[in-house]
Amino acid sequence: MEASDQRRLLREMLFARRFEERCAQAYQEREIGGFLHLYPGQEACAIGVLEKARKGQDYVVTGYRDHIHAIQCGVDPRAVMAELFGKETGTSRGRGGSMHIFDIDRHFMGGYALVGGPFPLAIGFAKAIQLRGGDEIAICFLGDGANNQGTFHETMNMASLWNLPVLFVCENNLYGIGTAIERASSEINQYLRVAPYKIAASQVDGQDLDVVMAAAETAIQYVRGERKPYFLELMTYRLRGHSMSDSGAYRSKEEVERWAQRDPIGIYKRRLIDASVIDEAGFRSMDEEILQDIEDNIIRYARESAEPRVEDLERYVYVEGGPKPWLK
Amino acid sequence: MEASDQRRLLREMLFARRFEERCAQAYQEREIGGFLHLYPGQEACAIGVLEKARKGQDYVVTGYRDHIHAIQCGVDPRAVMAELFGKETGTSRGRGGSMHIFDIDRHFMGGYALVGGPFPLAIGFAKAIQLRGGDEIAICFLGDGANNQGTFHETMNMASLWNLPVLFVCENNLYGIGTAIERASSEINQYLRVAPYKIAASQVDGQDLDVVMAAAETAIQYVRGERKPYFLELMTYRLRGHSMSDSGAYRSKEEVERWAQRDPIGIYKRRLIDASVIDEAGFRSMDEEILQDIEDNIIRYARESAEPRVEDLERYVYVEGGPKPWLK
Amino acid sequence: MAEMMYWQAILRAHDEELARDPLVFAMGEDIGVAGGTYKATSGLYAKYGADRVIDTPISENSYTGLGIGAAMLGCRPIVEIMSVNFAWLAMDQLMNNAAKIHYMSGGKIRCPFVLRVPGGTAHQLGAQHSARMEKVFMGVSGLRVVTPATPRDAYGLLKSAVRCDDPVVLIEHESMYNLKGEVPDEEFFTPLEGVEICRTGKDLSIFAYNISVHWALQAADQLAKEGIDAEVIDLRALKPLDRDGIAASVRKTHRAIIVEEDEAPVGVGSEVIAILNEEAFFALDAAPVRVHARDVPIPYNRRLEKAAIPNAEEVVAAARKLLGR
Amino acid sequence: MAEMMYWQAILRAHDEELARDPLVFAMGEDIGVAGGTYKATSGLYAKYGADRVIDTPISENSYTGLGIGAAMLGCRPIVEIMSVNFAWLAMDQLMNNAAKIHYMSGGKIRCPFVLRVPGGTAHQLGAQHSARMEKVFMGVSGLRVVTPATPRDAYGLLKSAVRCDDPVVLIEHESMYNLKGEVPDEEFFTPLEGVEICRTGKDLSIFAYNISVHWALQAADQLAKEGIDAEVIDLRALKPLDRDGIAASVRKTHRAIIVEEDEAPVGVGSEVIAILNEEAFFALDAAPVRVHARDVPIPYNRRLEKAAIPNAEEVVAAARKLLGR
Ligand SMILES: Cc1ncc(C[n+]2csc(CCOP(=O)(O)OP(=O)(O)O)c2C)c(N)n1
Ligand SMILES: Cc1ncc(C[n+]2csc(CCOP(=O)(O)OP(=O)(O)O)c2C)c(N)n1
Ligand SMILES: [Mg+2]
Ligand SMILES: [Mg+2]
Repeated sequence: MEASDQRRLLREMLFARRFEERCAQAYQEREIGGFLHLYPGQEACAIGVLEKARKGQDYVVTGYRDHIHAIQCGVDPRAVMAELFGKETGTSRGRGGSMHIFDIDRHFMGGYALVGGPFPLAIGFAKAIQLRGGDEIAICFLGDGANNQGTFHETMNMASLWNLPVLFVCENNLYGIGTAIERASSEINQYLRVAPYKIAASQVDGQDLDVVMAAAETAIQYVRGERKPYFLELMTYRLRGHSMSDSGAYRSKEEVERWAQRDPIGIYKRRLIDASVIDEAGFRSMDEEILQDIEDNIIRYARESAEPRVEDLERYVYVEGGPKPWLK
Repeated sequence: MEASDQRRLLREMLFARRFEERCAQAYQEREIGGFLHLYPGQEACAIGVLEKARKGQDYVVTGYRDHIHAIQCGVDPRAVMAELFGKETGTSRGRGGSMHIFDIDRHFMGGYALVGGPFPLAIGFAKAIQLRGGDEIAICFLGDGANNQGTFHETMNMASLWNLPVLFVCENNLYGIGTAIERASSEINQYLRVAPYKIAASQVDGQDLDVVMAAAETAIQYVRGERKPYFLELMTYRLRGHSMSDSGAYRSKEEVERWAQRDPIGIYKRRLIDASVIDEAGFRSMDEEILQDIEDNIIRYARESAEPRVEDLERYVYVEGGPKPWLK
Repeated sequence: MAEMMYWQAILRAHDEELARDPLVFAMGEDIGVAGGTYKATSGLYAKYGADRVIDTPISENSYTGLGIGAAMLGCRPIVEIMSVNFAWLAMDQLMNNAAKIHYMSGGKIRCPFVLRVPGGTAHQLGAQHSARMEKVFMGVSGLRVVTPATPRDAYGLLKSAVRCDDPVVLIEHESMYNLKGEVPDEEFFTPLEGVEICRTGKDLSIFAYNISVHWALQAADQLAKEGIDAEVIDLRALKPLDRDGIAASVRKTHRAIIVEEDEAPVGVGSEVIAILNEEAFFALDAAPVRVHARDVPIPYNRRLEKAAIPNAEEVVAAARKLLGR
Repeated sequence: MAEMMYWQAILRAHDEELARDPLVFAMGEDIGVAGGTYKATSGLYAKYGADRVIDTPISENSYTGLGIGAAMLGCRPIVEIMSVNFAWLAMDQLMNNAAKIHYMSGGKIRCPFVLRVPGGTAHQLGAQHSARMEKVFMGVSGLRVVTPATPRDAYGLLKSAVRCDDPVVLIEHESMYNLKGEVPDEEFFTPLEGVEICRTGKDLSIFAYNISVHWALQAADQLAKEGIDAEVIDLRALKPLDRDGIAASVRKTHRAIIVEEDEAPVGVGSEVIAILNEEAFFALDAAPVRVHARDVPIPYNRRLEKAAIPNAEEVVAAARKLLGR
């Protein structure tokens, strides 16, 4: 891989981290409301997988922890932040909020609040692709907890039966809110759960960007080429609480500390420094640039954008000006 | 096994067959209404498994094809038939019908119409047993099609997580209504589908009563002793339509013919004849007795029983005279 | 103009739409090889193939969700759930996703998804197979809900639903698939909004939908013999409900009966009464009357079942009483 | 008499019932080790152990069904679904099984199952986390539905629900868990039937339930300052609904407002209006008025969200208009 690409990827991870941290601050300052689920610790997952996808072509869907997935699909971070600020310039015109980023132009098909809800949608995208005959694929990112939902089972079965081109990425961060995986799943290795559906599957370290990219490349090539589903489990960890209200009491400081040692940004940064692709100073200035960009462009844009008009409250329940063939 | 037990078992299977055939006739004569799902061809499943259960103690639940399971739990066949006739003397006072036989005294916890619905109930029974501390078990009989429902997955996971004493019996008759198993399940061997839940499982011939009994004995012993779930798949076939309205167009005559060769009653009868436990004449007179019994005792009882009173239409929505602690 | 059965009208709409647009597909349990429980998709599997006429596993929530996802990318899925009772399993995808995606994406994602489902009480199918769930679908913002009462509308509403850019739930009726009626030979579309006046009258308005339209019409015939001139209105589109159309009739007749196959609480009847109170209270000469099912899970026994569900005679009796006869 | 918060009242009821009866158990996502999203089960895991205070996988339909099955054998499960929106996933077990088992077994099987679920719109949680679903639960025969508006009732209704032999759905509210109120020190039980008159008055009746009771009471205070004497009625038991209690108030006041946090169609408001029409039509001096949410999926933006949901001021305005002031 080119050094410039490596630097770009490091920058994308760092941007993701800073973006999310800035969201947390805005939440505390009440510029963002609702539920806010942040991504720090898991950056290598979305960034690694989507690096190997065809951005803007493949269709991507995920849960409520969706900012970074959207941004990695090419969604304008300013529109994401504006959405969090509830503004008309937001990806969902301020109607969606953090859990519901959408960008049909970038083929980012949304964040969803109900655990397990995106599974069936993902095979719906794959079905549409299949009917249209293109070579895109659908990619569904979800957590470990989602795999206990009935939709997991039903979806895997149909994906396999009908050879649907869909990549399931399980970001296994070992918890569903405060419930540890071994207390919720009779099989903790999630990739083993798809064996009966005869879906190809693998499990890799989700903290190492290079490992994720390699696994994603294999997986995506398989789905795109074979037109069949694949299940990729990425072992990861969220370094912050589940959402902004999280006592943290369900896991030990030591455990969090141990995983902080495996921070994906730290791992990748060290690798690039060792390979002389970047140095500490370069990293610091990259960071400063990012922080500046977030503040000057993103936050400012979100803050200065207009709110939706209350008069528009009832728009978008139904499609405006949709076809009424009976009037012809 | 004692010859008398063998004869009894043969009689139970034959009774089951004749009972169901008589139901079909009563349906055609409009003495029975609604949906009617009959059991011919699958007799060795319910009869073999329940022979090894503690009848009246273990809790049994199943789907809509429930007459024989109920009867094998010790439910009075007259009350079952009366239920089908919609009579007040029926197991459910004529409110339930064919799909909803209940007998709490015999621990027959019901037939249910929604495919997959009984899975969670079964682990609920097991949970109750666990809390009370007895050594009963729960037994859930369902079809192959039911395993595609989300409740299958959710239930297996919890059964395993919490070591619930439940035996799942999958009567795999290769079809869900008119859809062949390979068109609905990505894995046609149903017992392989529970591997990720770490549930012990096996698959045996469901047409051979001795095979079923042996497998059931192992399975029940396991569940009762280990206080853990077990999944037993019985390969079987229904010789009649799914319900009384079934064109049969989805399967070939040859296929049905082939399975008719493996009729569980035929297999067992031949075995008993070979072992000189019974002879043709004995079998014929057994059959005649059964037919007579069904006509004279069961049909007559059902026919002569009173219908529910229309004035009682609104009874049983809520428990009558239930506790109202706020009145104290 | 040909006479055809309700199921044939549904089949014809499927066939025309499948032939027209390669992104239309049909999906449900036993709809393909077996041709559908009520034959409404028979022959389509052979004609359009397994990719577009799809037999599903028994996985209501997820194949509904699959349809919703495909609709978001511009497909026009027609998903059948075999009986409305099973739709309880699919409510998550339907209510949390289909009904909300357009709104919560700020209008940026469309979901032209069609759900067909037979509802209602048929012939002794018991409590778990006799649900009438119109009120559930029409209670939540975001869906459109229509209820064809005739072969004509079974055809015309399905055609309109497939072309509509919003999610549409079509509630058919298990007891109506063999109902016969005239259906025009040329292609046409039934409006997804507005009431349909089935019979004009001046003495009272009888509001009905789905199967109860037939009870209302029978009742009106009987009432006519007694010199009572009833207007019969098929609500047809339950969501959005045509407030003006409802009020207009009662401004003329001053009296209203609503006939619903469902148990009364928070049902179509209560909503029509609320609308009449809001729109035409002082036009009401008497309290509007609900003719409705008894508030019980539907019993198996035939007599009890019959007693639980309303019928034309109850409508006639209610009308007589309302008019003081 | 101690002052405590709504969540503390729920916790106390749990604790007492768990201590009393070994067949009572609590179950839900994150209710055990984590103590519950709103602390309503905090400390119980340590006290009663993992077998009776059960953290579940994210499998709403099946753990609801597990509770129902256990109830059929005499257990008294208290199942929590973390948010009413997720209850769409559990409707199959709830509606097809819990609501119908007693009836379809001819009264032979009991199902003393309790579901606790916070409903309502809280603080910008968006369309998939703001459902108000009272109408869904109360529309189907077989369940009991109650809505505690105060810590007192949060305690007393849960106590009664656990003792009740029928399935009971308790709809709490995400925005009320920190609400404070007096709760008697001695054990008591709130009726699962009948309305509660929160404030007597003679000029109009304001019907409310759950969080809208507080809007109604605030409105009544404001109206009192303007010389309007409002009666405020907490419907509290939505199923079965107290027809007599509802009618009695309006026979006295002749005017009615119903305040519901939900969108109007086929909702509590429409049902109360239908009941008033049926029971007290000629006692009505004016059309009853619904104060309700706008018919939209709830938007995230704070201003839009506020505009979508009713409040005390809207009740005041409606009352003024109703009384011609
Ligand atoms: C159907 C449903 N049930 C419960 C919840 C509440 N909830 C939100 S996130 C979550 C945990 C999900 O865990 P996981 O899938 O592992 O994702 P993670 O948050 O760890 O990324 C739960 C239970 C929900 N949003 N939807
Ligand atoms: C939730 C639900 N979906 C669909 C149906 C319609 N249905 C009734 S039986 C059946 C097939 C079930 O097949 P299987 O589980 O193999 O049982 P079998 O009838 O073969 O014994 C279907 C789809 C139903 N009753 N419930
Ligand atoms: Mg997780
Ligand atoms: Mg089968």
